[in-house]
Amino acid sequence: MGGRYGGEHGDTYTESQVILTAVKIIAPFTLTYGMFMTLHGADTPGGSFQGGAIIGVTVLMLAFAFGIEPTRQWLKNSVIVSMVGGGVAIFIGVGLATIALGGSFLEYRLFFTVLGIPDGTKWGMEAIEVGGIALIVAGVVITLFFATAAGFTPARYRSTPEVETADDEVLSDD
Amino acid sequence: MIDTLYVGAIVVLLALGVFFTFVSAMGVLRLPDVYARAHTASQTDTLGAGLALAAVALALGWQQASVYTVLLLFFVFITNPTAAHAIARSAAEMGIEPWSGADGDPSSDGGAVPDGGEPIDERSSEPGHERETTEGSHGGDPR
Amino acid sequence: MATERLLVPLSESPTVRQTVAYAVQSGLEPKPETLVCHLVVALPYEADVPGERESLEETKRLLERAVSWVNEDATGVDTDVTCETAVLGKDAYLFGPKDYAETFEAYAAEHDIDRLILDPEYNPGASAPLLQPLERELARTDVSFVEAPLERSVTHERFTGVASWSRFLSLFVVSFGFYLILGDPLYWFDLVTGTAVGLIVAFTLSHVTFSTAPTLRETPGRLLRFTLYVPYLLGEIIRANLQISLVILRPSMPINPTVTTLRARVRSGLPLLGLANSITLTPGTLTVRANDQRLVVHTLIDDAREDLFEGGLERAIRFVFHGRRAAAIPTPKERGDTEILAPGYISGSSQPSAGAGSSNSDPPETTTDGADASDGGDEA
Amino acid sequence: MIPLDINELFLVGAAIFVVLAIAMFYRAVAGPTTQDRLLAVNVLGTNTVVILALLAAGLDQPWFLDVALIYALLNFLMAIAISKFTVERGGVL
Repeated sequence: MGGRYGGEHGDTYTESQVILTAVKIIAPFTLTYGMFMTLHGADTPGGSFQGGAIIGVTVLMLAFAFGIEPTRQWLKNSVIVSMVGGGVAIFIGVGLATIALGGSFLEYRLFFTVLGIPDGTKWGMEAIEVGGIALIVAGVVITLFFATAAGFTPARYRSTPEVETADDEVLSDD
Repeated sequence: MIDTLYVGAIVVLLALGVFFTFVSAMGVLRLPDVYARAHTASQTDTLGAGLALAAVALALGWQQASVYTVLLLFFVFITNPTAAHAIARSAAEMGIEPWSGADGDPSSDGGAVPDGGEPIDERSSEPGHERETTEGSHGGDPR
Repeated sequence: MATERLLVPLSESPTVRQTVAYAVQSGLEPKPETLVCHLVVALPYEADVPGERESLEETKRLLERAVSWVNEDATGVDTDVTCETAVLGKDAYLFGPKDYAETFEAYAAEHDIDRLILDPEYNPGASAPLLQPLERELARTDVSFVEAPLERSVTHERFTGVASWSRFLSLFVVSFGFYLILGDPLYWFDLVTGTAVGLIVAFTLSHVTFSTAPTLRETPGRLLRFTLYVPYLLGEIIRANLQISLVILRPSMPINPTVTTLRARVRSGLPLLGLANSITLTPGTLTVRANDQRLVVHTLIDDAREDLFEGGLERAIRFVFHGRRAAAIPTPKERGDTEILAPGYISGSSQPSAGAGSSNSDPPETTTDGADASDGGDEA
Repeated sequence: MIPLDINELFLVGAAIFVVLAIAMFYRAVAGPTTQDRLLAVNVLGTNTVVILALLAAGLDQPWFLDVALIYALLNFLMAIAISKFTVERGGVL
């Protein structure tokens, strides 16, 4: 398992401590900011699309600094799948709820008029923003990234069968 | 009086920001190699951006938006040098030699840097690495 | 059925207990007459920071605990189990994974070790992930090593550990505070969601952000000193910026780029980030590599190089993290921790197979030796 | 004292920053190494962040700052991602 930089000359290639530490420090702030933007997507022009993107980017940043494989282990596949799945479920759930209340798809107004929830429109939109969009965007960004990265994983990092097939496809091309 | 001072401070900050960004641009255009350019790119530019952002924060006054500006300022101050370090490090890992000033015209583009594309080619056609990858992939291949 | 000798490097990791248990269990498997567990702790190069004695005390405590674990696991077994403990790296400087691997190899050769049991979460104080590179380096030596096959799920137990509560709480406070700064602290919605967000952030990132847990005794002082440091840094930045602006705007552009190394006496992790980024932020000096305490710095003009060798920033960083007492050290120049590298250094060290650099592999070698020697003299 | 409109001032500042940012394109195109281009794009990104902030003040649209923050984050991510990728040629990535 000799590393690529492992000659007799130098040390094995290690992650730069500066980048690693900077990412460690920034990560909590960006994650908080992403969630803030998501939660305030309904009443500020930020929108939860950006919020979800920031959450996804935070994970990407960790992946760049710590290496893809450790991050993949840290963030289980099931977590990402449930993020996207949950997002879609919330989106559809809110939509169907308004239909159940006798309106059309995503007619938030009904939360106020029928159920009497104050600011129903706002909360409906909030739910869509948080669940529907941010979770999906974040999940998709992370999934796409890991899927792309898996295509370039060299042989020594192979762990799962899916990765292996993707690997072979890429390498047999050249 | 206070108003004049206030506007004056903003003008000075903004002017200094523009000045340092100008220096940074000049540096990136004039300096001989990637390491030297990284100096102005990361630092002078950071200061220029910082001063301009400070002017914005001052102009916005005490409100939510200026909090964002200050955050932006902090963020730029942490990330810019880190990014410059990452770039310089990657240049070093690729084996790009710093311009040593021994020969060549400092204002020319290349300096003593060997042809830019060369290290990449060398790396990818490096026999040991290539073999390792291909062997690994075919070894695990059932065919 | 002779003696089985195991080498177990220990560190304060969440899996250290399981690793010891596995070592004893696997050592007993071939049914040797005697099993000797060599429990060693390799200390990273911590410079002469004030906390060094405490870390040595901690090391001793860890070893004592490990010995008691071994005795615990070995009760009711026919085999004669003994323990040997050692602290490695006190007389050497352990920087990267290569140094650790070599230290272990030397120890193994000296004590006729059969196998090395590696903790999957092995992390001896350094903040960079060490395991993968360490495994790669060990594979290059003669030592046969096994990574203790433990369930990685133990990572989840970290959150419940006593030591982690301070990380969890402090990250929660940071995240919650940041959220309230962004939002409106008086609006109930922000308070509720802020709590939720803070919990999520603290839960997911608390073991990522803090490599060492913050303590009430040290952290406030550091924050306070950091606020003192910022104006100083700003002053340095502006002063150096003016210098460099004059150089760049002059038509002749009298620059003199050199690559230097600086063996900084700060801990790895956050202090190193602080120093490296401060060096980079000060125009005229740019950190090219900062893998360990040995920084490779590219300097643009002579004045900037002199400033770097005077070590003002390093002293300030030591002041921030360890207080005023630690700041009073000789400048890097006086210590002999600086070196101006000959051209050809970069390709010579980083790309051994590039051909062009192979003839130049000498300068870094001599550099390291020279710095090491003077360093040792300084310590003694 | 001439009545000075601060908003105008910021717009003028933004304009100058745009001109300086355009100068970066020369380096981004001319190279000669990947890192040079990356550096130029990074500076361009920082300038864009400042321009956005100046426009936020000049046009009185505070939400531009949100965009600027995200831009700064992505700029940083781009710098470390590409510099890592060029070093490892897809090795760890």
